[in-house]
Amino acid sequence: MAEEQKEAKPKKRMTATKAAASIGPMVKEFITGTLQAKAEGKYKVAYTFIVCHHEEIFRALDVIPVWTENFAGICGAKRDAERFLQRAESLGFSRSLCTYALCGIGFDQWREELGQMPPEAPWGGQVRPDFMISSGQILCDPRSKWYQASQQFMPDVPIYNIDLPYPLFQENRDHREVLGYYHQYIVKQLRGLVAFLEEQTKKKMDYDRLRELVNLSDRTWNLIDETYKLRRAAPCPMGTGDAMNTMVPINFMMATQKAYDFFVDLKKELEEKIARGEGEVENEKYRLMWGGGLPAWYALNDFNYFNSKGASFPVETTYRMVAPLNEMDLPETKDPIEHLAWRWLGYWTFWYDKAKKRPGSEPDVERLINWIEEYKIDGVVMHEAFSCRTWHVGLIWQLHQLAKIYKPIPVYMIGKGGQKEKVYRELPSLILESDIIDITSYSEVDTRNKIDAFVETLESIQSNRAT
Amino acid sequence: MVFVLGIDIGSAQSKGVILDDQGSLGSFECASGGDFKLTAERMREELLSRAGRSVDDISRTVATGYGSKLVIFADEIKSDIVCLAKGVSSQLPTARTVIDIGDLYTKVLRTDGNGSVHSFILSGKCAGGSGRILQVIARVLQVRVDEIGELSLKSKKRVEFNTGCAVFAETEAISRLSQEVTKEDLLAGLHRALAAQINSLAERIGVEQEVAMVGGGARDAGLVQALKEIRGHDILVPPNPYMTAALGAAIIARESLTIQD
Amino acid sequence: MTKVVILNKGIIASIIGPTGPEQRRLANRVMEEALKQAALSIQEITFIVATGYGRINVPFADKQFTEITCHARGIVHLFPEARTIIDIGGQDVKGIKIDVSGKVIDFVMNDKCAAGSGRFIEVIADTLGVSLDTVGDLSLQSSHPATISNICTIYAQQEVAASLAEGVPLSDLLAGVHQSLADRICRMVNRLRVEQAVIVTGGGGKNRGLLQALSEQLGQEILVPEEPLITGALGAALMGKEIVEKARQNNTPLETKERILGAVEIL
Amino acid sequence: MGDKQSHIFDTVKNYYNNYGLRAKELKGEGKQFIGYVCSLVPLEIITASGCTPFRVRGSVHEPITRGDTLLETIVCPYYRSVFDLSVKGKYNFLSGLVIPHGCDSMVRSFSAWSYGLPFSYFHFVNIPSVCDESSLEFFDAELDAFRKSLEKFTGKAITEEHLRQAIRVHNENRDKVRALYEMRKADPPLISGTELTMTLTAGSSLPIEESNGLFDQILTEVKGRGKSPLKKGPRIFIDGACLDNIELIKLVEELGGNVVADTICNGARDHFPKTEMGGDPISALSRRYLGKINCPKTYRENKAGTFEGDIASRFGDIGAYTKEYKVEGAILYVYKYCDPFGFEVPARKAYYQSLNIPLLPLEDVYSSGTIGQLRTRVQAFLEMIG
Repeated sequence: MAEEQKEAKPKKRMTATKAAASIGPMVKEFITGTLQAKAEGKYKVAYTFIVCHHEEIFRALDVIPVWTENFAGICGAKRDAERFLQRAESLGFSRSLCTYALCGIGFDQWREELGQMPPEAPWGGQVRPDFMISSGQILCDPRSKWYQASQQFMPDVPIYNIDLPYPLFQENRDHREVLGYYHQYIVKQLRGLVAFLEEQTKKKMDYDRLRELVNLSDRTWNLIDETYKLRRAAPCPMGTGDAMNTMVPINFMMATQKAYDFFVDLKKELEEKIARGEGEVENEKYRLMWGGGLPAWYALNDFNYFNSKGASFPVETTYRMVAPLNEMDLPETKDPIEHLAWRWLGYWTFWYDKAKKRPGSEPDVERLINWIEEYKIDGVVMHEAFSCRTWHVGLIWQLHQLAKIYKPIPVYMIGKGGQKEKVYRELPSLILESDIIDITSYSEVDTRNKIDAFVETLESIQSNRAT
Repeated sequence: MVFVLGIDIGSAQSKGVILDDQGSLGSFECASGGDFKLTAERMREELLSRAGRSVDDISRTVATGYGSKLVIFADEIKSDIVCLAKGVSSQLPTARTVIDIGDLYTKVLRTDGNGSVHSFILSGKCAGGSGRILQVIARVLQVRVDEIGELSLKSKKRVEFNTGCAVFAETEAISRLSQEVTKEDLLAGLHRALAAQINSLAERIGVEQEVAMVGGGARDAGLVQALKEIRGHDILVPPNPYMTAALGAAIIARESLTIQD
Repeated sequence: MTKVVILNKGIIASIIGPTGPEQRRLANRVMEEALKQAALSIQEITFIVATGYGRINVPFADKQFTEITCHARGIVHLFPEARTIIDIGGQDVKGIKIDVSGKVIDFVMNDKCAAGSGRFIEVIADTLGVSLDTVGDLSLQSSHPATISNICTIYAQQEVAASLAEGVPLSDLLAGVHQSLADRICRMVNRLRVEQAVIVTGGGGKNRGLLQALSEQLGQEILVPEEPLITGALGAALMGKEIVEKARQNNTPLETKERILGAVEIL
Repeated sequence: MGDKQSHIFDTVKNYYNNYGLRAKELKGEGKQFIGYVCSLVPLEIITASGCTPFRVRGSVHEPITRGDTLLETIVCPYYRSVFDLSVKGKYNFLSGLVIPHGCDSMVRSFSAWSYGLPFSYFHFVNIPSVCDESSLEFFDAELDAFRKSLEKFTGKAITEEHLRQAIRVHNENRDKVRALYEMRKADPPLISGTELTMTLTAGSSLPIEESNGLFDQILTEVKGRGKSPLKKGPRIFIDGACLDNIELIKLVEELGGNVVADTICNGARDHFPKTEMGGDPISALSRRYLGKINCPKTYRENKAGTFEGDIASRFGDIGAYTKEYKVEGAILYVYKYCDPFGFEVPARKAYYQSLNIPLLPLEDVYSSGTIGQLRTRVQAFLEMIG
């Protein structure tokens, strides 16, 4: 494997907000921090996954999380994932598997083989962990398998695999019937995590500190929710392209003052933009929703391309990992662990009751419908990343279901008799196909052609509007 | 009287239509060749001579297709999705789903009678499910592309055929022939497999009736029949189905003039 | 291509002929030529082994072996030090791992996609109007290999034609094509943990441009047999010879087909 | 196989080719069939409810068309095929469907199934991803919820006695499967891999008592053979997920290998582990399905602290089977886009190497169209180990 060619560097993406522009350096600082922590040896570093909503436990025990999905995303964004993916393939992993995991495993194996970071490792590289926290959530098989596979190359690094299920939406059942034993189980799993971390760090959990951190992240949750809801304004002050950056404090920095402060600043910036009538797009013609899927990290510029056609993205279902806590109806408890478990369940079941009320709906579809209304959406864009089933299976079904139960656009069209008649049209949608970080799956020409055709579609619907 | 041009430079074939207020004055089709700029020039000349007009008579030209960016004299470039919808709506206003089988890509779109597109999908990263495979097979069987439809319809026992890769379809066909499979049965198998692949693509955006088939692939009666069988209902094919995108481009050119007026 | 090797103590005939839609009849014809070269009649041949993609279509073969076994056998005969074999044919690319005793211990093959096979270069060479014999040397003249971004052969063909029209030099395009194919091949054979000596055989062994790209990407020196096209047929002949010798040793009868080389009707 | 096909294997073939034949007949007599996918659905609870569990199958011969309307093509081709046949109405005789948390695709597609198919009963069984005491407790509760949902559907209570009785007959079924596998130990085996897989597949479409009866008849038939109908050849082991079409096994046997053992879902993985009798039946079931079914979906902690020790404990059952059945070569057959198995391929390879058993890893797409490609690989592999 002498030839580890890098792809050409992408053009820098233009952000609509100052806040989003500040994320790059923040991530870099974060990664440098993990390398430094490891070198100093004062704190333990742990591989782990985002959206498990228990980072407070790490922070209370001064464990430094290394978000391995994030590192793979960085390799992708820098168009430098291919050499790690190829390495994983050489080890016998199929390219059809989660490419985040393949990139991480390829990188780790290389680092372990060399006894040092691979040459020109992005942003200094991914540090060797002291231990790994897998997460067998209800979703994401690769999360359960990734670290187990990595252990082949670092068998001395222990794993704690925490199971965090939630009850799946079932039309014929009230999920509250089963929440009790789900909660009990999650509490036990979280306590197991605490015990594992205590053993690894040789520290005792300070529950007062944990309670404070949980309180801090609860406040941050609500603040994020308020901030993001500002994007309902027309023109929309911040789009999904920026949100793919501002997901960093949400997912990597929860339970830190820095994350809270970040959203204080962002909220202020958005309020100011709204007051000035300033939008993500200068002349906002179409408001689109990023309705599903992780982005192609090497092609975030496509958001600028949408913007250049007058399309803004006021809302996305991806990485918006909060829901207003006061609307979740969480049982009161003084025990922070119990609270974390309730918050986890509350988050995942947030749309269940609403979905029950609308025949044919289900939580993800319900969220689409609600946000289409709240954010005045003209079209839905989704991304189908071939290597990730976790977030990309079920999307076309959601669109299908959406079309069945939601037909809000009245347009004139020619019926069988050749007469013009008023009908209700489903929301137009676009599915982009490529991958999160495997750039060989992506064609800029094809993607832009699709975007062109989609925008022409939006245009023709607008001109045929019945009202 | 206004005159407009619609020019569709495809990866294999280029198509053009010249319209006036009343309708088509003529159309032309030729191989795209390697130099799309030159092909576009030639296309314009041919169309003008067919209509007995000169360059100055043309009020507007819309280009579409794979090589549309190289039609330097075009006033506007439109995606073939929109042109297809427009073209089909003018010929078959009841069509709600359009399947275009081109040389490199297969495209499916949903439309209304006005030529508005409501959703669309393109085939993936590989030419396996496109019209190219038909040409490849025609060469192996030493028949003309326009003969394979009729041949296929004569089959009594189609074979199971795998259409993974358009290049390897050739070798697969060769090996099938050596297993004493007839041309007819082989073609029927190919059409069935290709139709299944195309149908599967179409199903991903949901198929609403009626269904129209256009593009070079719609000239193949065997493929149309195979798709009918898989879908279990009739499929509309407009006259000169390969001209649809060019026609749509010309209509768009004419419409944008009316709006400007 | 259809190849025939006739073996006695050494090679007494070796012929390469084209493979077309009518494989069986051609197998006949190439066989006839080889017999002529060896001055033998078909009745005098003790045992016939067929291999390759069309192995089941050779009606007069006494036994069939896959090309993996045969290539390995042929290569080990020529290069006893071989540990990794990369066979680059028009249909398939195979990586074969050999142990010290010359036994196959592992192998990989490409999927049914032309992007990782010799066909990729054939199609592109055809598009560029260059003969297959010259693509290797032409590409070695390039100092700035072009990037071929499409994986699908048909799309790459289109991409190459467009680049050529834009004035990208032929040699750069060919170098890019070789790098693209070498990349696909490396990805596959790296699964075997490539070890020295590495032998490239099959049609790809004749292409110097591809060999250089492969050697660079693998970071390994590459050896090529003098006549890379016949190693499979040679291996098949060697396998046949072994069967004959074994039968003689054990005094068991040889199971053979009727020695008829009549033309076969193809529908 | 001899020239004379016995009557009982004709029956098996008929059930295999006309999958669901018996279910359609029995439906007419008022029997309710509940479909399931994956080995992780506790069949005993369905049987105890008075319904009959029915394993929903795919077909490698049928191109996937309708299913793509509702399910992405990045799902493993096996599951896509199962879904496609279902939405085409092939299993419309079922009264309900149970999907477990076997993989992401099962979770993410549950809504598509439950809204897209005309059954009156749907249920999702959550399966923990880890196996410790608290997971077993949780799983007890989850299985109890499953029991209650079935009670609601049938309107009849499922008592402990019903459950015990169901456990008994399902265990009997597993004993019979073991006895059939015993017939493979002879060299050449008395029953071919093709026959056995067909038999087990047919069995998964029948009420458990009928399945027991069928297996008994097959056993009698095979025992009566005395001499094997097969030729000696390399003894092959099949590793992988669900292989409910016999094409691969048939191919191996056509090319001269004998398939003698496996760890596939519709083989040993599903049929070997038994449920403990006595004690709380729900708890016994949760221990069988979570603890004893060795599926890559369930994470098991590396207690050895070494890679070699870890794979020895994770894949120990494979080692035991390969010894017991005197295996000479193994085929690891994995579907494209299968994350649970896919991430284990290097570790499994390493394990076979530690056993000194040559391995042929295959990644496939669940279509008869790839048989040609598989043929060369399998033949070369047999030549390699032969």
